[in-house]
Amino acid sequence: MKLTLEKYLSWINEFSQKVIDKKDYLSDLDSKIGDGDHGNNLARGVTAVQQMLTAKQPQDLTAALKLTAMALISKVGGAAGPLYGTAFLEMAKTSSQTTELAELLTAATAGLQKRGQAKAGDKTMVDVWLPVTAALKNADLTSTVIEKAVASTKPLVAKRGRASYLGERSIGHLDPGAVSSGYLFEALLVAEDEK
Amino acid sequence: MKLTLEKYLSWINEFSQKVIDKKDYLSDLDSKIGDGDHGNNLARGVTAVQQMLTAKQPQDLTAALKLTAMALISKVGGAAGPLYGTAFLEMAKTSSQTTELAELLTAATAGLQKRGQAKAGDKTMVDVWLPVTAALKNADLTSTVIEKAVASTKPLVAKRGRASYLGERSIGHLDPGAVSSGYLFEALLVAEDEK
Amino acid sequence: MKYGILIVSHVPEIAAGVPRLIQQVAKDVAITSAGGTDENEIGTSLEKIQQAVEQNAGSEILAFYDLGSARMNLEMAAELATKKLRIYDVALIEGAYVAASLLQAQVGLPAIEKQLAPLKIKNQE
Amino acid sequence: MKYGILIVSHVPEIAAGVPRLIQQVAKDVAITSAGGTDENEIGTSLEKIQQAVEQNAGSEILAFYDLGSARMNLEMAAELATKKLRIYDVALIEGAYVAASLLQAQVGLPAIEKQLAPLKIKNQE
Ligand SMILES: Nc1ncnc2c1ncn2[C@@H]1O[C@H](COP(=O)(O)OP(=O)(O)O)[C@@H](O)[C@H]1O
Ligand SMILES: Nc1ncnc2c1ncn2[C@@H]1O[C@H](COP(=O)(O)OP(=O)(O)O)[C@@H](O)[C@H]1O
Ligand SMILES: [Mg+2]
Ligand SMILES: [Mg+2]
Ligand SMILES: [Mg+2]
Ligand SMILES: [Mg+2]
Repeated sequence: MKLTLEKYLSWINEFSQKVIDKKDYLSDLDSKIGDGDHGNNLARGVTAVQQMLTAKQPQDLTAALKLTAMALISKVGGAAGPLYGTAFLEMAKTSSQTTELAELLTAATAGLQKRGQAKAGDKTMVDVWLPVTAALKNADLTSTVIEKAVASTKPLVAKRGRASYLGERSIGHLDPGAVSSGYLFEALLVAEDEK
Repeated sequence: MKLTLEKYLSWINEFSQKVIDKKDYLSDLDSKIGDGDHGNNLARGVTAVQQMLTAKQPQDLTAALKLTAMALISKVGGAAGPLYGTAFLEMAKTSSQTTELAELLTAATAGLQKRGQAKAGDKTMVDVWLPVTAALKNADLTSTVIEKAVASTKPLVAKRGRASYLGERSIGHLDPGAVSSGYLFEALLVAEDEK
Repeated sequence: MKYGILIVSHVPEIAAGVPRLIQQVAKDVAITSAGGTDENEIGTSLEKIQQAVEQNAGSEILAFYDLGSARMNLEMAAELATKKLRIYDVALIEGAYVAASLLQAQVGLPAIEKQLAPLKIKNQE
Repeated sequence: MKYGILIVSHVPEIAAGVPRLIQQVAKDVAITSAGGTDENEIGTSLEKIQQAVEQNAGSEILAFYDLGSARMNLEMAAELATKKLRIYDVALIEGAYVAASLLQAQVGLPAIEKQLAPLKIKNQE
């Protein structure tokens, strides 16, 4: 699947709406194994994204991705800022060579992992980005793939981020960043369906 | 030598005067290998001691030593507070059994070492208290003993207190707490001479 | 509440800031602090420490400090207090953060101390 | 001046307090800090970090931080900055204290890093 500016805008709008709707839930998840701000952080971020996109009216995909990255980096305030920000920035960079979504997400996930040093199974958003990217490569990304990836974080012991301080006590809780990343990719499926 | 209330008061007054006179010098020494406040800290301490002794007019040695300790503990603000404070507190405790100065100082030095965990050669005030106590036991405390002890800290590498962060760079500087302790024992010699 | 956390710093701002950081991940943990001298200069005050011990709702106190002279005043406070004080020679911010988040998660003291052990960077002989 | 020190904390008060503590033992060392989000909530701000890098009189920056997400923002700042940033995964207060006092004593970077090594308590794999 190729990503177009139009498709990207409906994707990011869908995601923004979802984050704002689920703000309290995301922060509640974060209060179990973190500092309880993930929903507020991301909501602040996507609100800034919306403002930027409306104000700047980017004319191509690369510009839109870059604006998204900048807004997230400067407004989120928590780990999710540099992480999501780096992911979108890598997509922006790659989008000048290819608009193949699987390629964009491969670059994004690599950037995410470089930024946060998390591996598969560390109970972070990476545990959603990795299988989603793999599924996209095989052109079989479905809601089930996403749900399974998000749910997979529940039994894990956190090895990165604030939750890692809890060691074993992080077991039995969903990772908030994995849940918000799940929303991101569900939004992608919705945007695809709209085509 | 037995310590009397009278002798103690002239000792502590002599010391207080000396500290106030040498305040800037002590802080200068501390600024070389520490945070530059030792003179100010101790001056604040001995001023409080003077006020306490004047206000409370202690009627025995134990009470006078205890007041001194309390004033130093509550007013110095730096490491010298709990250190000198503990030393005087141990002298106060011991003075209810004996007023033999060598015994008082043995208890004081032990308290100092318990509080600060410094050994001989760690470049702290302990390097003055230990040889002075030993000399007093042999009844041969002289200015030379004191001067030698103070000077001995110059070539040492600090192992305790703020100066210890400087490692080798602490070499070549007198330890400020050793210098102020030198003043304490010089003051003792002066007070003894007055008898 | 059994355990409370006490932060002792040479600087009033640090003593104000560390509780802000750790209370966020430990809403139900008693946290008090003492910073600076009586005149709010850089240093520590036995009296401020004693007040912070008393005001802490915990009946046993896990204490964290920045520099060695704060430790000495903490020890004096421990000797004078009726509550038990446990003084940890660990990185101040990072150690207090670990202790606070684990207390909040109702982890027991032995497990907390195990997790604090690698953060010990002070008072080594 | 070659080296400056940068303190990055999630809390504005900590970012204000640590420089107070270390400037006292390092009168001549350039020290700047960034703390909290743009709204002074708990978190970090890339913009504040970038400002603190620019305002620092050092041409090369030794950076210290409290929690992992501060490190990530520091890395982004490092990638965007013209100055070289060296990020140390050591105890924030204690590490910055060591670096500041050794810089003041004109100790070279290799010796400083050697003394920082035992204070490394973060980002271990
Ligand atoms: N080092 C890391 N690598 C990958 N993801 C991480 C890392 N640290 C944190 N995260 C993700 O960030 C989420 C928390 O985001 P957020 O609450 O905004 O940040 P903070 O922990 O700074 O408050 C976690 O649930 C996790 O998915
Ligand atoms: N652990 C210790 N044991 C013995 N003496 C110490 C110790 N730490 C510091 N000192 C003494 O205290 C002196 C510094 O006192 P001061 O400047 O008042 O304290 P601070 O270092 O807190 O500013 C040092 O010169 C040294 O003699
Ligand atoms: Mg969070
Ligand atoms: Mg946060
Ligand atoms: Mg000093
Ligand atoms: Mg001091």
